Amino acid sequence: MATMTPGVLGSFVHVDAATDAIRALKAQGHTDLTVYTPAPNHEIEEVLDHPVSPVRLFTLVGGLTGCAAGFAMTFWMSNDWPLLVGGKPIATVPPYVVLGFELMILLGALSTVAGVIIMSVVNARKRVPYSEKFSDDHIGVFVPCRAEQAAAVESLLKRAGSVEVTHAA
Amino acid sequence: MDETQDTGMDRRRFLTVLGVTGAGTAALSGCSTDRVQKLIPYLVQSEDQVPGIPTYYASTCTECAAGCGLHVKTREARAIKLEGNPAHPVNAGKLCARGQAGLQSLYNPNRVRGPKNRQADGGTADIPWNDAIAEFAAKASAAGGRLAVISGAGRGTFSDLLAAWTAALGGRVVRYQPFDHEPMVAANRQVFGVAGLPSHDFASAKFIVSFGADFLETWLAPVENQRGFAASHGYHDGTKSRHVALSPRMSLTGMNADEWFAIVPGAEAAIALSMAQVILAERSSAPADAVALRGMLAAYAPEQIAQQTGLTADQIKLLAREFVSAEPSLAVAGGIGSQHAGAAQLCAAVNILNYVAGNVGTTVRFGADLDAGDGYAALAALQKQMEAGEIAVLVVHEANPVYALPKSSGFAAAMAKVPYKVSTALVLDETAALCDLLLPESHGLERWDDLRPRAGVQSLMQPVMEPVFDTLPTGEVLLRAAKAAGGPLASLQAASWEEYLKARWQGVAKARGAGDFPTFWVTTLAAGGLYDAAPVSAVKLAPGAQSVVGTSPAFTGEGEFLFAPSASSLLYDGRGTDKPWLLENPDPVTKITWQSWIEIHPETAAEYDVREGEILRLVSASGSIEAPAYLYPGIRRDVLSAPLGYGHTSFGQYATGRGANALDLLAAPGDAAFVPYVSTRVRLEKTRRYQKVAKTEGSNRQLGRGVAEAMSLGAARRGLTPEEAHHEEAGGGAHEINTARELDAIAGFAAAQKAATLKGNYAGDHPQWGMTIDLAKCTGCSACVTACYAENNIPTVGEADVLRGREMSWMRIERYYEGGEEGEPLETRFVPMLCQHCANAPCEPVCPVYAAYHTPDGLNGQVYNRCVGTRYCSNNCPYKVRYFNWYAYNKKAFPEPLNLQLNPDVTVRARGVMEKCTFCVQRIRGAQNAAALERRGLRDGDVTSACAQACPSDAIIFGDRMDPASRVALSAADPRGYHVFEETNVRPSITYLAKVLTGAEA
Amino acid sequence: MRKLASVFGGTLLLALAVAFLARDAAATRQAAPAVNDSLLAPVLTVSDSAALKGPRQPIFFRHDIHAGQFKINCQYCHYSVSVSSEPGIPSMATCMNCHLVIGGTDSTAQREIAKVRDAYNTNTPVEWNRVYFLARHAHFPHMRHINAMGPNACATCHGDVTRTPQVFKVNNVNNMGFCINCHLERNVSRDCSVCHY
Amino acid sequence: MAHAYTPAQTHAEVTRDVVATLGTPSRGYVMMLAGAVGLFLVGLFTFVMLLKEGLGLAGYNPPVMWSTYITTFVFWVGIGHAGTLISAILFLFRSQWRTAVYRATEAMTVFAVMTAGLFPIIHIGRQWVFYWLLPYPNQRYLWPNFKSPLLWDVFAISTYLTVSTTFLVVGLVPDIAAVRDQVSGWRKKLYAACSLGWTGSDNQWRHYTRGYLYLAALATPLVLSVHSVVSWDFAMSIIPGWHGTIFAPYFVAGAIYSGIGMVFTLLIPLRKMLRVEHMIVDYHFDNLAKLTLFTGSILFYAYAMEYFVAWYSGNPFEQVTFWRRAFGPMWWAGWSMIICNAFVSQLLWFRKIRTNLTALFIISIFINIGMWFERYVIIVSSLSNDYEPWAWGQLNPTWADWGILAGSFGWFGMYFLLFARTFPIVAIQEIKETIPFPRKRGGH
Repeated sequence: MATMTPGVLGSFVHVDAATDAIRALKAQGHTDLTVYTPAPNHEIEEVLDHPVSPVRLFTLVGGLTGCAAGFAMTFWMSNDWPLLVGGKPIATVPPYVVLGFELMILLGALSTVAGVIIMSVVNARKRVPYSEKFSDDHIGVFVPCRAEQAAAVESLLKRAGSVEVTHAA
Repeated sequence: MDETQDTGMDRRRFLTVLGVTGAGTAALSGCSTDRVQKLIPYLVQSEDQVPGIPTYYASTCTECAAGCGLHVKTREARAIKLEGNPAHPVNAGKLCARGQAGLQSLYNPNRVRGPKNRQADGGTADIPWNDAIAEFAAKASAAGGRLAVISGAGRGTFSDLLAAWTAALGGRVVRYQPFDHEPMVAANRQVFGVAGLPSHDFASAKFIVSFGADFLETWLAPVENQRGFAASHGYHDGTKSRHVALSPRMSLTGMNADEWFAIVPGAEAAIALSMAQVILAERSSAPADAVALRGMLAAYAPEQIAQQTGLTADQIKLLAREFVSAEPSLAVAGGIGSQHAGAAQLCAAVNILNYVAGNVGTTVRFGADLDAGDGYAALAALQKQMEAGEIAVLVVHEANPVYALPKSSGFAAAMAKVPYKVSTALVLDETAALCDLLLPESHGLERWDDLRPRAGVQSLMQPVMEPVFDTLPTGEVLLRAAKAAGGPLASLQAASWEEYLKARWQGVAKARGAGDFPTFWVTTLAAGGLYDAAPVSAVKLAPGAQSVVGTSPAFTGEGEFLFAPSASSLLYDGRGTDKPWLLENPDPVTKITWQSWIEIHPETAAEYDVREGEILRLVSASGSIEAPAYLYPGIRRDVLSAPLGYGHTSFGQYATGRGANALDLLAAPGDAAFVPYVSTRVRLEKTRRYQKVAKTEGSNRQLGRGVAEAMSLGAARRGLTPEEAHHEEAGGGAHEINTARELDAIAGFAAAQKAATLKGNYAGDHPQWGMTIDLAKCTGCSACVTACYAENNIPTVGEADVLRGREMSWMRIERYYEGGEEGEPLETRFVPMLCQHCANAPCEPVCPVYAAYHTPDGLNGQVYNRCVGTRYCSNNCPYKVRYFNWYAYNKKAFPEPLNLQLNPDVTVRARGVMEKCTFCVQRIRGAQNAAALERRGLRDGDVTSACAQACPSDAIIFGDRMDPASRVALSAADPRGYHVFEETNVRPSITYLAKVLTGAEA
Repeated sequence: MRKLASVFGGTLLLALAVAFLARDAAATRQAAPAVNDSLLAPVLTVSDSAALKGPRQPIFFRHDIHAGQFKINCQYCHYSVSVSSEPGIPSMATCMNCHLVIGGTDSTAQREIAKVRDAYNTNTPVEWNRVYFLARHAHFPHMRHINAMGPNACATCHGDVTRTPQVFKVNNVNNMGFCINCHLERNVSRDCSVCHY
Repeated sequence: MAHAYTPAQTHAEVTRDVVATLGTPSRGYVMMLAGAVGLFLVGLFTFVMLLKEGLGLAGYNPPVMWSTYITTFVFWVGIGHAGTLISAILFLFRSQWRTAVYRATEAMTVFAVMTAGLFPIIHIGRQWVFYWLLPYPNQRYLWPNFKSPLLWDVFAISTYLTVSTTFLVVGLVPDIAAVRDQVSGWRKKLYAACSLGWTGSDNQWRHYTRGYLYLAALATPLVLSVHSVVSWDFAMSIIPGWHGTIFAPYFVAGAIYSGIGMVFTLLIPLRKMLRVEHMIVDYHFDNLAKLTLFTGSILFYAYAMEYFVAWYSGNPFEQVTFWRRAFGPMWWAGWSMIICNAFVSQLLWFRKIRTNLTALFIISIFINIGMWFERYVIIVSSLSNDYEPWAWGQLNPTWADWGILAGSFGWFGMYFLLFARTFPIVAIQEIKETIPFPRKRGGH
C-alpha cells in the first residue's frame, strides 16, 4: 500500500479548542493542515482562511456554453432542413429562448458538479489518516510533519485540548 | 376454386404479384421492408395494362334502376375507383354514394364464391359449373310451362334473352323492383292513357313542389334530379328556384326545401287537386281540355278541404298562384315517404296539376319511357300461383322478395311450396338462403351486358377485370343451359354470352347504318354506349282524369301514431346494407351509422318521457320492432318513422341482424297494385332498455359561430357579403367607430397579419391549391364522403368505435338546424367539413417532428411515416378534421378481397398515425408527373379532388388559387364567399359560399 | 484554471464536429455509370451464383451478358420505366423473342435457356425474387427520374448492371439520406409531400 | 418568525437516529412496498396491452385527443416541483425549517419527475419511435421541430430530471459517508462506494458548499420554468380555455400546492414508520402548511381570474367553454376541482389545523385529488367543446386510463419507499450544521 503521509492527527470534541489549535499550528508555520468536520463549520473556515472556491468559474463556463449550444443547435437544425410551419418564420429567437435556457441550466449544473469533483480531487492529498468519528461528532486536525517535529506538534495539540492524538508513520 | 379458363392460370391473381400491385395492401410496416417478394411477369404482354398507370373502362352502374354511366379506374387489372361517365346523359360525370360503393359489392367478402346446390341433408355443397348448368337445364326444361322467373334486371339484351328463353320453355317472367313507382305508372295510364314514366327537368323549373317525392334520394334517377335541382335551386346570376316540400316527415329532399309543410299524411292528393282548382278558377292559360275538369275539381276548393290537410286555405291559394305564375314549374309525387293506399290517386292529382299549369311537355316530358318493372301486382299474381302449387321451378335473379316484401305477405311460405328454386344472387340473401341451386352471377364490372334505362340511351357494360370469384354472367348460364337442354331452347344458340350481345349490337349498328362493325363496337364501348335525344311525345287528358279522387286513405290498425317508414338514400331498399362504406357513411338526415332508429318529435318524446337512445317498441297489428329513439324535429308529432333497409336475417356479416326491419310492421299488401309503405298505425311502448346511438353529430346547433352562413336572396342580389348581410339584419345601424385607435387597429392589424402570414406562399410561384364549396348547391347527399373513402383507402371502424366518435372519414357533412323552436319553421344547412389547409395552420407549429408542415404548394402536409402520434395537432385544429388511428384499422377494415380495392397511390396508414384530407395529393402529384413528361405546366382542370369529381351538385370546385383564370379563383371571388372561423386568423384555403334563402316573400 | 475551462469547451465542440461528419459518411457515394464497349462477360455456372452477392433466382439470368455483352437497352425489358412509376418486368414472351432461336453457347446457358422455353411452353411464368423493394410509405416515380437524368441513368441507383452477373442491392433504396443527397446536389425539391403521400 | 427552532439533539444522536431508519424493514414498510409494486405491475400490464392493441383501449373520444395520460403527466411533473422549491429556493433564503424535510421532498421530486418522464412515451401513438423527439443526427437529415411546445417539454423535463437528480445526489454524498462510518459488512462496502471517497475534509467542504449553492441557484429558475413550459403545452394552442397568459404562474402555483400536498401525504405516515417524529416536528409542518395556504390562495385567484377573463374578453368561444366547464356535462369535475383546491386550502388559516397532523393528512389527500381533477378539467373540458360545435364529444375513461394512473402511483411509491430504506431520508449534515458544536469554554 502506498506510504501514509507522515504527520500527527488530533481529534477534538470542542470547536473552540480546534480553532485554538489551528491558530497555534499556523503560527508555527504548519499551513498545510487538513481539518475534518462532520458538517461545514463557519468558525473553522474563518480560521483556515482559504481562498474562495473556483467552482463558480465552472458554472459560468458551463452555463454560457449551454446557452450558446442551445441557440446554435436550434438555429442550425432549423435551417438545415427549412420547413415552414403555421406561417411562422423558419428560425427566430423567441421560441428558441426556452431551449437556450434549458441547456444553459443543464450544462451549468453538470459543469458545477464536475467542478466540485475536479476541485476536490485535484489538490486532495493522498493517503491521509481518517477516523470514523470525524463524520459523527468529532473534529479532526491532521498536521503533516517530519518525525522529529511530531512530539512538539503532539504537545501543542494536547495543550489546545485535543482528546486523542495519533501518529501516522 | 377450379380453373375453367383455358389459359390454365388465373391472370388477375398472378398480376397482383407483378411486384407492383397490392402496393396498397401491405400496410406501412413497422420494421424491415425487405421481405422476400416475388416478381411474376405476364406470359404474354397485355396491351391495355401498363403497371403503375391506371386504365379506364366505360361501363354502367347497376346499383339502382337509374343506369348511370361509369368510368371504372383500374390499376394492375383490378377496379379501384368508380367515377361518372361525363358523356352519359343521365349522370354527366357524377355519381351518388351508392354508385361509388359499387366496388364494395364487387369485392364483398360475403359473396357466393361458386355454384352450390342443396344436398340431401339440407346443407349446400360446391359443385362445378358444368354439373350446375346441367342440373339447371334439366330441371327448367322438365318444368316447361310451370317455370317462373323473378328478375330485377333492367331493360336490356339480358332481359330480352331471359324473356325469350323463358317463353321458349312456356314459363313466365316477372320483372320486379322493390321501389318500382307503380303509383306513377298507374296514374299516367289513368290521366293520360300513357303507360310509362316521364323524365323530369329540374334544371329549368323555377318553382318545385314535392308531394312526399324524395327526388334527391331514391326517386327515379336521383343523380340526374340532383344535377338539375342544384343548377336551378343553387344561386346563379341573381336568381334561384324555390322548392316547397309537403310531407309528414322531412326527408333529405325536405331539408333542401325553402319551406316544409308537415301536412296530414294522405292529404297530398287533396292539396294538389285544390291547387289545380284555384289555377283553373283564376287563370285562363290552362290547356283547352283541362277546362272540362272544373266540375270535378269544384269539390276541392281550398276552403272545403283545407281543414283536413294541415294547411290553411290561403296557403293553398298562395302555393297555387306561385305554381302557375312561375313559368315553368314542376310538381312531383310518388316517393316512398307518401306511398299510402291513395298514392295512385295522388300521382294522378299531381299529373292534373302539372297539366293544368302547362308543365307537361316542358318540365315533365313523356316519351322518355324510364325503365320500370311489372309492378307488385304481377308478383302477387305469381305468388298466388306458387301457393296453388302451379310453379315447379322458380328462378330468382337480382331480386330479394323475401326481404323486400312485408313478412305478413307470406312470400317465404309461398316459396316453400315450390319444389325447386334457383337463385343467381351475388350474396346469400334471404331469398337465396331458401333456394336449392345457387348460380352466382358475375358483378356488373365483371361481365358483358347492356341496359336501356330510358328511350334513346343504350348503355354498355364491359368486364373491367377477371371475375373475383368463380362466377358466370347469367346470360352465359342461360345460353349454356339452352345448349345442354336443346329442344325448345335449341333456337337460342350462341358461342357465348359476349357473342350473343355482339350479335344483337350488330343489328343496332346495321339499323344506324354504321360501317364496319368492329370500329363501331370499339368506339361505342369507349363512349359507354349510344346516347340519342329522348323523344318527347305530347299527351292529352284521358277520360280517366275525371275519375281522380283526392280523399285521404284509411290507415289500418289502432294506435295513436301513424308509422311512415323512410327509404334510406344510402341503403336504398336494403341492397346497400352489406357494404361497410354505406353503413359507416352517416345517414344524411339523422347522422346515425351502423344502427336503425325510430324518429320521434322532441315534444312527443317529452310527453312520453323518452330520452334519445331509449329503446322503443312499436307494435302494429302485424308485428313489432324495437330500435333506439332519435329525437327529430322534422316530423309530425303524431307520426313515427323508421328507416327501411335494416333487419336483414341473412345478408352477410355486415348486414345480418343489424337493426330492425320496418317492414315487419306492415300488413300484407293483399291485392293492392303496390306495397303501401305508409299504411299502419302503431302503438308506442317503452322497453326501459337503453342503447347509445352511434351518431357522428356533436351539437346540431352552430351557436351563431358562423360555420354555416346564409343570406337572403335580396342581399345576395345586392352583392353583400355574409357579414354585411348579418349586419344589416341585426339592426343595420352603421357600426359607430369611436376612436381613431380602433380605426388603426382594424386597418393596421389586418395588413400586418397578412404580411406575416404570406410566408405560407414561399416565393409565390408555386401553385396554391384551394377549394370553394357552394352551400347553396350542397344538398348533403354524402356522395363526396364515399368517394373520399374509395380514393384514399380510409378504413371503416365499425359501430363500437363510431360510438366513441372515432370514425375516420376525412370529409364529414355537418347538418346544422336553424329555428325549429316555438313554431318557427325548421331550416337545415349542410356544411361539408374537411381539412382547410390553412396558410397559418395551428396544427403545424405544435407537431414535434414536422409530420404536419406546410408544403410549398399551399397544402397542409401530413407525413404518415414521420408522425409519432402525440395528437396535439388534432387538439389545436379549430375544425377538428384530423383523425387518429387508435387501432390498426387497416387490418380490420379490408378483409380479403376488399383489399383489392385499395388505391396503390395512397399509403395505407398504420396504427398510431394521424391522417386527414390531403386535397387528394396523389392526384396532384400524378398530374404534375404527367405534365412534366409532356414538358408543360399544370392547366386548370388537370387536377380535381375525388369529392369535387363525384359531387352531383357540382358544389365543390378545386384548383390553383394563384391562377386568376381558374374556376376556383373566380368562384372564390364571389361576394357570398366567407371563411369558417375567420377570427382565428388561420387563413383557410377553402372558401365557402353562403347559402341563399328564399322565404315565402321572394 | 483557465486551462481546464478551455479543455472542457474543446471537448464539447469536438463532439459536435464528429456528429456532423458522421452523418455525411452514412450516405454512400453513387457508383459512376460506365459502359465498356468491348465487354466480354465471364463464363460462370449456376453453382457460382451461390458465391455471388444478391438473391439466387430460379433462372441464373445474366445481366452482364444481356445488357453488357450484347448491349440490349434497359427499356427493352423494363418497358414502362420512362412512362410509369413502375419499371415493369419483361413478359415470358419478351424472353422468347430471342430465345425462341438462341439456345445458348455453353452448357450452363443452354440449361438456363431450356428453363425459359419450358416455362413459356407450360404457361407457368418464372417467379423472380425481388431485389429492390421500396417501403410502402414512399412513392418513387421512375419516369420523372429517367425523364430528368436520361435513359441510362439506371446505374445511378442500381449500380453498373452491365457488369453484374447476378443483380444485388447496390444501394439501399430505403435509405432516405441516399435520395436526399442526390436531390440536394441537383437542387431538386426535397419537400416531404413530393415522395410521401 | 415566531421562534427559531433548534433541534434538541447532539450530533451523535442525529447520526444514530438517522442510521436507525435504515435498519431491517418493519412489517408495515414491507406491506406498503408490496402494494406499490402491485400497482406498478397493474400499470405495466396496461402499458403492454396499449403497445400490443393500440391506444384505442383507453377511453379517448375524439375531439378529446388528450385525456387521463396527459393529466397524470402534468400531475406528476407538478408534484415534482415542491421538492426543488423546498430544497433549492428555501436554501437560498437560508430558511431554518427546510433542513429536516428537504431530503424527503427532493427525493419525491426526482421520483415524481421520473414517473412523469414515462408519459411522453406512454401517451403517444407510436411508442416505439419516441426517440424521434430527440435531435440525434440521422441519415434522413431530419431534425425535430423546436417551435413545438412538446419539444420544449422534452428538453425541460429531461433537464429537470438531470438537475434534480444531481442536486439530490450531491446533497446525499456527505450523509452516505456519515452512514458508511456507522455501519459494517456489505452495507459498508455499498455506502463506501456511493460516498465517492468523501472524508469531510476542509478542502472538500469548501468546494462542496459553493457547488451546492450554485446548484440551488440554477435549480431555482429551473423549477419555475419547467412547469411554465408544461403549461405552455396548453397555452401555446388556440383552444378556448387553454390559450391564456395566466397559465404559467397558475400552473407553477398549482404544482407547488400539489407538491406540498404530496409531502404531507408521504411524510406524516413515514415519520411514524421510521420513528423520526422528533426530527420532523410540528414546526416544519406548520411552515409547509403556510406555504400550501399561500399557493392555494394563488389558485383561488387564478380560477376566479380565468372565469373573469373569459367573461370580460367577450369571446363567444371562451364564454361557452367556461360556462360548460361549470354547468355543462362535466360540472362535477369542475366543481370538485374548485372545492378541493380553492376552499380546502383556506382551512389552513387556523393554526390548530396547521399543526394537527391527521387534519393535514386528510387535507393533503383532498389537495391531490383536486389537483388531478384540475388538470383533467382543463384538458378534457376545453377539448370536448371547442370551436366546431358539430365535433363536440364527451370523454368516458376506461380501465386502461385508470390502470396507467394506478401504475404511476405504484412506480412512484415503489422508488420512494426503496429510497427511504436505503438512503438517509433526513439530511444528517444539514441538521448537524444547525446544531452548534459543544464549546470548551461553555456557552453557545
